[in-house]
Amino acid sequence: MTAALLFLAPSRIAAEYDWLFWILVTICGLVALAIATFIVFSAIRYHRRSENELPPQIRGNIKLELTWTVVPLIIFMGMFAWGATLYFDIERPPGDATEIYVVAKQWMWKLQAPDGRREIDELHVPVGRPVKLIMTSQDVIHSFFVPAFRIKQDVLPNRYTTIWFQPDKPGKYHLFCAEYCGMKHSGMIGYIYAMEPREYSLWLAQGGAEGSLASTGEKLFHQFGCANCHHFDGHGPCPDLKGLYRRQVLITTGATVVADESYIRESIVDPGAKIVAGFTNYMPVFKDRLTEDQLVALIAYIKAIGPEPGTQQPSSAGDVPQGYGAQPGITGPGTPGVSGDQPKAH
Amino acid sequence: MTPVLETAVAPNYLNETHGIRSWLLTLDHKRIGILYVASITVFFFLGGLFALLMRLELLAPRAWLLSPEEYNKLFTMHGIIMVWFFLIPSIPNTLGNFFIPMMIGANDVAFPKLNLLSWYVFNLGGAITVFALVRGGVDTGWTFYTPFSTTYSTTYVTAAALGIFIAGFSSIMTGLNFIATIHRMRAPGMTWFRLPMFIWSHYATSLILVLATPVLAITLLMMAVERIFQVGIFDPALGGDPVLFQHMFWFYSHPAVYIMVLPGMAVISEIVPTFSRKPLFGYTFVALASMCIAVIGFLVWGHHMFVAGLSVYSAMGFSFLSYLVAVPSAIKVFNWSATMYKGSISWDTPMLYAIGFIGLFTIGGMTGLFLAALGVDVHVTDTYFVIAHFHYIMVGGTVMAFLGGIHYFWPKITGRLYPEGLARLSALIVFIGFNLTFFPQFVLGYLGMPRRYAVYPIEFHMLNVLSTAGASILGVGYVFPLFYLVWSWKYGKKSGPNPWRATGLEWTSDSPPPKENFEVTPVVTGPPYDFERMREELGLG
Amino acid sequence: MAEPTVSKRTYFFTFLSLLGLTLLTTLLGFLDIGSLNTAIALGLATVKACLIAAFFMHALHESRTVRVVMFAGVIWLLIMISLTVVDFMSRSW
Amino acid sequence: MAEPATLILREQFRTPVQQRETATLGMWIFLATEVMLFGGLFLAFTVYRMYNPAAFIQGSADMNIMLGAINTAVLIGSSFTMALAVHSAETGDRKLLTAFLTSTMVLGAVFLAIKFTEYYLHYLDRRVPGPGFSFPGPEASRAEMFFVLYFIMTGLHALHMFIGEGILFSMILRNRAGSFTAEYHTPVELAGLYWHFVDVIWVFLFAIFYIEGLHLHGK
Repeated sequence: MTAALLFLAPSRIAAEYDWLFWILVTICGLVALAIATFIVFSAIRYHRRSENELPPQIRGNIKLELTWTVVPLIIFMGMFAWGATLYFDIERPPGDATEIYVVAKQWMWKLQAPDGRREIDELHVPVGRPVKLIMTSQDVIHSFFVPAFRIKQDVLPNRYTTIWFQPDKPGKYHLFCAEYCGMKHSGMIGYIYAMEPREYSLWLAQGGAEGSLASTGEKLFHQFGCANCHHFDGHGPCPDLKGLYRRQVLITTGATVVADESYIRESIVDPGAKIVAGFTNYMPVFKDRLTEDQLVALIAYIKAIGPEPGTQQPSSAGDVPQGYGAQPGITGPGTPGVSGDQPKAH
Repeated sequence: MTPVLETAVAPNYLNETHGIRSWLLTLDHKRIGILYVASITVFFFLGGLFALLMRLELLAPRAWLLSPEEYNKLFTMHGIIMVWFFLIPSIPNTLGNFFIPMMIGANDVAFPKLNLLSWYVFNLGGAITVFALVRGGVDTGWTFYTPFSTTYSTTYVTAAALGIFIAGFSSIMTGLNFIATIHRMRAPGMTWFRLPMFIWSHYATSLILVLATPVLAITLLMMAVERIFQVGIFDPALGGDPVLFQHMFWFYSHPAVYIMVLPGMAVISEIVPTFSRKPLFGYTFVALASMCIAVIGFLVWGHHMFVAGLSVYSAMGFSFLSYLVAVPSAIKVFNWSATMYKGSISWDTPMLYAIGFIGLFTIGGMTGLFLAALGVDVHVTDTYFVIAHFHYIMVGGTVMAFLGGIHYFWPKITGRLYPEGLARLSALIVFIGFNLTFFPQFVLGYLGMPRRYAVYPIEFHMLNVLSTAGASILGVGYVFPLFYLVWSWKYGKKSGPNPWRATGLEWTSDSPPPKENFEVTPVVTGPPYDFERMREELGLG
Repeated sequence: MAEPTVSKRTYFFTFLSLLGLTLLTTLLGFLDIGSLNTAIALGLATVKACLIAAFFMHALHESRTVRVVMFAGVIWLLIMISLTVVDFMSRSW
Repeated sequence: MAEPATLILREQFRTPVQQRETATLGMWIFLATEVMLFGGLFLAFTVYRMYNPAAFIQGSADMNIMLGAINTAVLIGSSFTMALAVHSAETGDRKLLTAFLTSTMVLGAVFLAIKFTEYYLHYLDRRVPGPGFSFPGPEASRAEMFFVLYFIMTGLHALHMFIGEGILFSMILRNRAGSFTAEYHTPVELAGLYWHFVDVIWVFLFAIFYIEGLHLHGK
């Protein structure tokens, strides 16, 4: 494990990361070594030989000062640019990534695939495909950290943050919580299993069925009466949700917001926060009536409502074409699906 | 009148008045400095004890000595006590208090009563924090991140925050006092560019103290209000934003890093010239570098939040500014090194600590470059890499500088010399123990061991054992000076006013100095670090 | 020190201006002019603060050092607010 | 008249001018720290105001502008009398000094009385954040943040007013004991600086809490 981590980067990002990291180690190591050598050399070479010594009184040298101001600055700017480029790569998921919804709570990770598969503290993914994690927390701040892929992202309550990775080598990789979250913080550990596609389909076949995330969401959409107002013909009293995801929405204050996961979530739990221009808010507040898991399902459903009702929304679920909505949902071996969750006492 | 008789009866700040009252009610900046030494020594060993217990627990991957709850409380209390009750006051309130007035030729700070009040307020804050500890401890981490601290933790968060809040006022008083002192109390002829570097660095430190500490105070106050009344400020369940808390917290706590390290740089900038017998190389650049650190240091707090949900563009800005603040630190390192070049270098203990400081601070600073690079930070932040990084700055930097400074100024403070051989030995032990403790942690962090883990996967075991072994050596290295310094206060060799042949005004006064510091107000006519004046004294005239 | 720093007359006019500005702030507040409301309220508050500082607090007669301290306080406040707000504004970009 | 006995030159200073300038500088540095202390709250206000503009404007419309405006006038008046107090100190007129300090204290007390009346009215309207909080309209849940910040910020300001009253009282006592002369009255000046600063903070609190929602009145 240790050796694998150091020398065998299991993803493209990790390989690029290691390049930058070890170049930084080399540059900084050489400079540190040079400084240390210079100091030790001076300390020995110019060691005081008699109490009466008075060395030449040199007070400075402008050229030297400018050199060691400007040269580090240039090197630093290079580091900054390279680091920022890598960061953009880490932060911006490719459009065709499989979306996994992550709900963190003290002290476990709940991960759900679009086809409804639920896992706890474990995630099985096929190699060679990008995976995007859409994460939220039910309680305090957590942080999703997979050292092998060199990714980390804090998971916040009341908001969605995202991170992505694409395993290129099969293996079992540690998943840690990296933001201190209370008593069993160090127990909030899991594994990412990256599998060859063939093994992955075998593994998929073992699990039991459960509806897809979007179909669960659809049930909730009717169960909570959302469909009574949100019509898909554009004539209802409330905004039409067709093709809403990723669209620019004009709100009453005159500003526009992008209808991403966080906006949809906010509009469900606290409908009055950003009202679509031209509408009056009649919607009840769902703040304490939906669990994070139910919210995730609803959002998956709303995202799945394409421009025409009933069609699948292509961009968000792009990488599971054959299975989306139709294929029976599957639970990973040995991980019972969780439905709902325990109420959290404050 | 024989010299012996003169030194035996010369009235000084220590023997002029006697008794507990004369100490507890003193307005003399030198005595207040010593009161602070006593306080922070207690807190240092308390915080160190917590660290030792943590290292012991981490000797095995599973919980064998402490439960996870106990471990969580230990790292929290270690952080709180070391940051606010040792590092921040460590050098400014002890050596700074003692020597700022002496170095600028004043006979006290601008506001002596405020100075004494600051010590009492500091101890009150410390007492409340220790009370929180005795009653059951705190488990939020020293960063008090919401909503864990406001809603979920069931420990003594409010009491600990109150202790820190109160200690913050002590910081503000000290910073205010130093700024007023440095502006208004300088001796005739002591212009800004004749000030020793010690003063410049402390001036920069004080700026940060007064401008950053109030923000910590209000942040903790808001957190406490939220916790006590359960109204929403930062908790998202109540309509708040926890990232706002992090912004406010790091607006203070990042500059606070410079509060801790700038005074260390102050001490090193005195020791290196004295023991190289050469003026500080590039004086103006080092002075301006201190000011740049103080100002730019306020613009970089976001680099603690690169994975915390900060916007990508904001992160880019903070990363860029973080690289800018690295430049002045680099300038300082280069100038200290250049000062040694072609000097007449003695290997006395303070110089050994200074050399150690430069080396360790360089490593600490350079690993900071890793953390400032956005993409690199993602993997190593919140891991042991960060722990190692800031311990190289705080322990390898500030604590080394503090020990170096205590040894350097010991003859002036007490009039006695410490035992040189023993001191060199313990400097060596500290250096070895330190590196053995913290270098493996860089590797641990790169391998992905998250911080604040009470138990950890087995693959991290070997490096943790190494680190714990180092910690036990480090502990010994810290206990040594405590004993021999106390011993030498009474039994050490008499030092005379200027045992190191240093140049500052403080060395022109007796050791220990008289209560009013100088018999007559000194008049300054030349630049600092003027070793030429010594030519005659050295018999080279 | 026989000569007072600021004359009674100046104090009185400052006082009147402050009262006038308060009245103006309040009256303008009743107009519905969108986000200009906030801008005007804060702008007039800044003018009032400057008047108080300049005349009541003798800022105009203070040394350069003191003026630097004043500006430092304000500038640092602006740094804190602006850099934080930039994060919140650019999150949805 | 000058009485040399009352001009105390503390031992760390070389000249009275140095002593006075140092004290003034110290006070201004303290005020800069106060700017940052309130600054944290202004930052929180800015961020949440940005998040929930409608709720904050409606919250502001809920304020009693009459009491707020009167209170602002009262506080400006107290600053005026405070400035006159410093003036009397500079001219060495002890009687006037006591008179002006007293009127400043009275105006300060009037301000606090009005402020606490407002708090009481908020309490009757159930605007105190917590379980009993209520606010008409759909913005209720977000308006609570407005009131949380309102109570913390005006509360911290009121605390500063109480401290200011204490300082003024001690100034009156010291003046009656004859401590101040035309040559030495630094404490009065410093108390004045503090008092004016608290006034400046209020000017901004007035703008952000009372003015923003005024245009909703009568709608």
